[in-house]
Amino acid sequence: MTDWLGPAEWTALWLSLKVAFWATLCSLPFGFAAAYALSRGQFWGRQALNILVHLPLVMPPVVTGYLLLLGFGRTGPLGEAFEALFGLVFAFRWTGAALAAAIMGFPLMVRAIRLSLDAIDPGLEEAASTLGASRLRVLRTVTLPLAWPGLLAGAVLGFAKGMGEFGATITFVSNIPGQTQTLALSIDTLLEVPGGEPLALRLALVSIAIAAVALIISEALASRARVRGRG
Amino acid sequence: MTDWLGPAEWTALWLSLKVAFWATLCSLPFGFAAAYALSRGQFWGRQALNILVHLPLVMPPVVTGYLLLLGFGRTGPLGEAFEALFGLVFAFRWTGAALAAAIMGFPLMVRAIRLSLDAIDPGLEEAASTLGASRLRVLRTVTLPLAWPGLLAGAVLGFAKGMGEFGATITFVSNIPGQTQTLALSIDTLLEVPGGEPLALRLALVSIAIAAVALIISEALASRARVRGRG
Amino acid sequence: MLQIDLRHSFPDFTLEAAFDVPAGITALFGPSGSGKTSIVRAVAGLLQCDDADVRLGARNIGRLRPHQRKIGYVFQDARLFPHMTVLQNLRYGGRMDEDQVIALLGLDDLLMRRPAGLSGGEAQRVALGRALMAGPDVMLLDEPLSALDGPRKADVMPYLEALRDQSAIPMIYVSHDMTEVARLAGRIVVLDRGRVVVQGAVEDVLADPVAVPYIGVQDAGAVLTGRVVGHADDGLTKVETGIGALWVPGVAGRAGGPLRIRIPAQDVILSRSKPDGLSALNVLPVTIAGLQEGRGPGVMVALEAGGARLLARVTRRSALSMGLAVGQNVHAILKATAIAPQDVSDR
Amino acid sequence: MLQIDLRHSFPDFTLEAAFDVPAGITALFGPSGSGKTSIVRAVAGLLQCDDADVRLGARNIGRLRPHQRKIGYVFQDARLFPHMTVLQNLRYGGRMDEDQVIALLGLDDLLMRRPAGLSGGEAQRVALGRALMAGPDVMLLDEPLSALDGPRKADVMPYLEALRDQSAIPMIYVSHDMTEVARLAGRIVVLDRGRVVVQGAVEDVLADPVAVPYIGVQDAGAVLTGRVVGHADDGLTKVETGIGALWVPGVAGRAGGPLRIRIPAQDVILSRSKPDGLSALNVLPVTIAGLQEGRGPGVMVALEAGGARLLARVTRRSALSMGLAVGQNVHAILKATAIAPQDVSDR
Amino acid sequence: DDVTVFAAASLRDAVGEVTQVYEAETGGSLRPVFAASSAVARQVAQGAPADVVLLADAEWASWLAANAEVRAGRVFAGNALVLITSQNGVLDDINTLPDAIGDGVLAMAEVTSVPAGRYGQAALQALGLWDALAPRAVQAANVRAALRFVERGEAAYGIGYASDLVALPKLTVAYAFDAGTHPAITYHALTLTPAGTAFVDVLMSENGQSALRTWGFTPPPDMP
Ligand SMILES: Nc1ncnc2c1ncn2[C@@H]1O[C@H](COP(=O)(O)OP(=O)(O)OP(=O)(O)O)[C@@H](O)[C@H]1O
Ligand SMILES: Nc1ncnc2c1ncn2[C@@H]1O[C@H](COP(=O)(O)OP(=O)(O)OP(=O)(O)O)[C@@H](O)[C@H]1O
Ligand code: MOO
Ligand SMILES: [Mg+2]
Ligand SMILES: [Mg+2]
Repeated sequence: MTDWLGPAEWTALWLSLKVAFWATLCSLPFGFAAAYALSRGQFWGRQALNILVHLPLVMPPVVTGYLLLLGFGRTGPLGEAFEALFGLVFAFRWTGAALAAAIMGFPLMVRAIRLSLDAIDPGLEEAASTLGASRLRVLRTVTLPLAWPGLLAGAVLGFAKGMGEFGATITFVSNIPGQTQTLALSIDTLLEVPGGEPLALRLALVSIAIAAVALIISEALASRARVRGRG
Repeated sequence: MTDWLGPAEWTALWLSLKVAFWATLCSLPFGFAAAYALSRGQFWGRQALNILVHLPLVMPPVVTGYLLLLGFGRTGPLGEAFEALFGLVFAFRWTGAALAAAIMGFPLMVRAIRLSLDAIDPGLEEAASTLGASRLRVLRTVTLPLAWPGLLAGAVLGFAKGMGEFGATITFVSNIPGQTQTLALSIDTLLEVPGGEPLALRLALVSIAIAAVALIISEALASRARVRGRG
Repeated sequence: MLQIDLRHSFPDFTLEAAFDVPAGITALFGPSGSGKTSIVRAVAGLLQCDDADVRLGARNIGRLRPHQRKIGYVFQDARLFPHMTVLQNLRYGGRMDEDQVIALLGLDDLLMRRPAGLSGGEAQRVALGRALMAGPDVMLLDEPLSALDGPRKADVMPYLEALRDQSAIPMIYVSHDMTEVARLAGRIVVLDRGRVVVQGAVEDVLADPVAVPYIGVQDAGAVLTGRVVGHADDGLTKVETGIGALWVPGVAGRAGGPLRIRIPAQDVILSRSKPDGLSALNVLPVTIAGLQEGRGPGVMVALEAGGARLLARVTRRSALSMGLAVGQNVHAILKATAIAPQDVSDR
Repeated sequence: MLQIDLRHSFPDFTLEAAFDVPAGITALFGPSGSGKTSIVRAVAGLLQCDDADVRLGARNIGRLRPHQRKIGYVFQDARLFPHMTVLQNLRYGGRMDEDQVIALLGLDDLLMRRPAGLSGGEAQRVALGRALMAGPDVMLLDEPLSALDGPRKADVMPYLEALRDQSAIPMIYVSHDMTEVARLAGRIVVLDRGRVVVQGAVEDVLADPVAVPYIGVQDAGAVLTGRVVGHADDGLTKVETGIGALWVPGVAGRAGGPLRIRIPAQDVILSRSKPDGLSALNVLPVTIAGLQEGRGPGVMVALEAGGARLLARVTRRSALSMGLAVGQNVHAILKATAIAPQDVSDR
Repeated sequence: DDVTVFAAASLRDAVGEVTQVYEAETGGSLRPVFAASSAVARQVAQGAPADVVLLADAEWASWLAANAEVRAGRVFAGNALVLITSQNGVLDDINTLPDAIGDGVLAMAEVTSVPAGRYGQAALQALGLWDALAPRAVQAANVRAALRFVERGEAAYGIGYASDLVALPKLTVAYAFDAGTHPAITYHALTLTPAGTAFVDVLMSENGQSALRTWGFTPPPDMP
């Protein structure tokens, strides 16, 4: 197995996992918030938010990457703000790859969570509020756990997208080995050079195996939740 | 407005709409079938289907495009079969762009439909069967209409992805003006030349406007369905 | 005629029941968890039994798919299709006797409404109509009224009676409510822990002191069949029953028509001598056919006259002080107003 | 003391109701669609009224958010949180008197179960416990028993009585079932089309022939309060009421303890002379205080003795033949066994 | 102390070999980063941590020179433009190309954005063949993708670099375009830091240039 992939590929694999994991984890709260606002909110600008959330899906990934570069690059306004406030740099770091993956997976995640939220019986939220739970507590203790199937589906989609994201990532943070060169980027560059296909397909198989494991785990969690919910 | 975009861009816009529309329309039945099998089926290989459906999300788009080329190219086995059986050629045609868009949007569509299917009360399907409806009729008259929110969400995601798809499309059917050069490909090409940014962003705005219209229509349809369902 | 013979094991429950359902309504009665719904689901094909023999006339439908069984099933929750109008729901299974069913169930004003806008009683009537319009060979009704409160229940009941009187197919009616059972059913099958413990004609089972433990002291009471003699001006109807003539609160039946009256055991007062100057209109001479002590302070007294039976529940103290004994002649006193309209039905 | 004054317009319904709810249970009674649920939702803050003045002691809670109102709400459907165990559900709003509530409602064996595995009656008891453990200042119960069938209803009822007897907060109890109302409530507010039409103590309203049209002929009947004199060996209990001593089927109350008995009007027989040799144990001399004819074949007779009131429903024919008139002395006959246990409660 | 080289993806194999040379000669270590020329140029302009940038395109080279603090720039290699085929053998007369393609297609890189596509279009225009071939041209995202169409038999002919054939033994040259028919094919090294200078020195050295030759590149026009 160690022979099967070179050290650079092992590094890329590890990096992909890290990027997809953090992208999923960090975007889940925002994904939930956006889905909640879209499902429950009646505020003006709901449509605007809806459109904003879907943008990364509609635009070619390179455009998203380009806009990320303009906004979150070292000299971009948001990039400077994050560096000044949190000491967090995205440009040409794995954090930037995670940001790109998170943004690209965001519409998928929000849709999935929203379908679950729309299916929750509002009567349960009413019941919680009569029991003295503030809106925030209702959200945390009733809405959130009941949206679990959607959160799980959203996380799987986000993670899978994180494993596969290429266009926005390479445009935003380039293809730096050990730093931003994820499996998807390795695969893609291999396909750009003559004779790179065999290794590229081997790496693709590795991605698929990882995604398969994630899917199987998520299905098991979801069916356990269903069984528990029933009795 | 006619000055704002050149004739090549108008062509690309029209082509994008055609590609995204047909990709969505033709993949919906398959998306529903896959979602139904995943939601209801207990067959062996359910996990395998699940993984297969998610593949286009996990792999870099170029890999998907490459595999499409291998399978559906003029000399690929599926490409030859389709040409022989239906006279349908994908290689270097807009039909191939639509195929690529459909495949890339498939996982998004299936997830959305499946969440809706999982939420349907099986009691209604039982009731229909006691009324003499065969499994197929139950599917058509009860399951399908009740999965409407998911179908709508799936269609929107598929359409949006169709508008934005780049990597698999260019790898499979390349960039032929008037034939396979969608908005996303035009935008990408423009970003590859120094100074192409202004026109690229103008085209991106057009994509966004179209997606916004699609979103607003789908939200209106969904909320009408909800109101009807309530009374 | 529907012949049922089922055997099925759940992890901690075993169903083993065989009984026949002739044309008309057969009630399935029994405590919660005794297997009523399981039987009905098995007959409909929704529960795959380990061993199921379900014969409808000459056909064995026990292995068919649900949609091939021609069975009308009314669920406890109406299960209307939310995306269709009432009319579309009604027509889903077929358009058999469409106009009659709509008239029978009083659905005219609802046809264009959506299920979400219906009250519980309306929804249940639509579900009934939907099952009927499919033209089933058997009807299965699983607590069709139990989600409705009193007034709404009273709305639906006449439709069920009309249905029973106008169709000639076997129907199984699951209920916890003896008033419903006595009013609607001709036969009753009592279940306990997955097995049939008593079955027979409603008149026989309900008047049988032996069946009382399964049916419950409060629900015990004979069912009398009779014939309308005539209606008086003051709103009372005279009914000739096996046990004697009774005055009951006015009912719709035409003179000569059949009628059933349930007389709850606890509403019957016994008197040794013929009482006088009472507000109770019905005083019947009867003979004591049996006495059965229960666990509580009551004694169940089986009464007989003209071949018909009546049950009375009296306190043990009264039984002692009156010296009640089998063979004794006494008078049974029944208030006309205590015979609730829902305990009288015109068949 | 809870003081309610609400005004709200729906597209085709207007609510305009003001009434007070003292400590103890106040029943909200009225036909379907009369606004009961709307009132309860408004008090809980779930319905934003056009104009809502809800005072709880000195606090005006009418403009607070629902979670700030300290209100316990038991919904018709239990609305348990499906992702929590019973214990987690119970503790959701607080842990006030945890052990007592669990014991009171008999929840010990359920604590680790999930709501999906509970029967309807169990679920409703958990919902009740959950509301109680939040330590509310007011309880709102919206048809808490109507989804349950008879036997399951009987399971939950004693818990509600115990609750009423052991806490001193105002409670609103919505129900269509007069048996429940008479057994549980001290006061009753009758609604019709969004307005209060009758209100008062349950004893007064139910014994008032004027209220009969709103309550329904079948549900009419006086509520007597009395005191347990003692229990006899044969399972009967002697109760001293304003109208005289009554024998009722054995109840749990200790000697000297208070008791309420509902006597449905249709279960009372009148006799001009004192009857003899009857199986009915309770024969009470009473005076006719009023006569009211209804639309059907019945006449409602108000009876009085020792300052207490009773209602009897007799046929018009009997009223004529007996020559019933106001001021006349007659005997009221009540069967001990006809007094259903659910109509007797120890308070 | 790593030296970071941002390079066009088409240089991957060659730069890999130069890296070995560099590490052997200087003892330092080198980190190559490959992406499309456009992405490389933009990222470096946005502050990507590059010591040297290797671009396959004169236009992006001059754009970057104008948009970043470039210390020095020079051409380090050239290439030859060729017509490539997998089965059709040598084409004696380039004017028969339209007939040879027939109703098949000619695979190229994108003619507006990818240098190889631009050179190919210029060469065909110079030969007077572009108008006839434009409708048959399919434009891939890069040279490698164009040649994949040829490899798979999807396209009868493709236009690419001589260097591409080194790793693709199944493909053969059908015709070599004259260098005069298109702008000079030049590869540009832009130095951003002193550390980068050392790499460019190695790149221009005898060993560096021979590594580039191994992978099919020609010496820069100003070198013999
Ligand atoms: N799918 C199942 N899996 C396991 N046990 C089951 C299943 N369905 C029913 N049972 C068991 O079978 C028994 C009978 O259930 P059933 O629903 O038939 O009762 P019932 O008589 O209809 O009760 P109720 O009056 O409460 O409706 C119950 O003890 C239940 O636990
Ligand atoms: N959200 C609403 N929008 C419009 N009308 C409403 C709304 N909620 C209640 N109503 C109307 O208010 C009236 C009273 O309804 P409510 O639910 O309070 O009745 P109820 O007395 O609780 O009836 P039930 O006994 O059937 O529960 C009904 O006519 C109903 O149509
Ligand atoms: O075409 Mo994509 O969707 O690069 O990631
Ligand atoms: Mg059942
Ligand atoms: Mg209500």
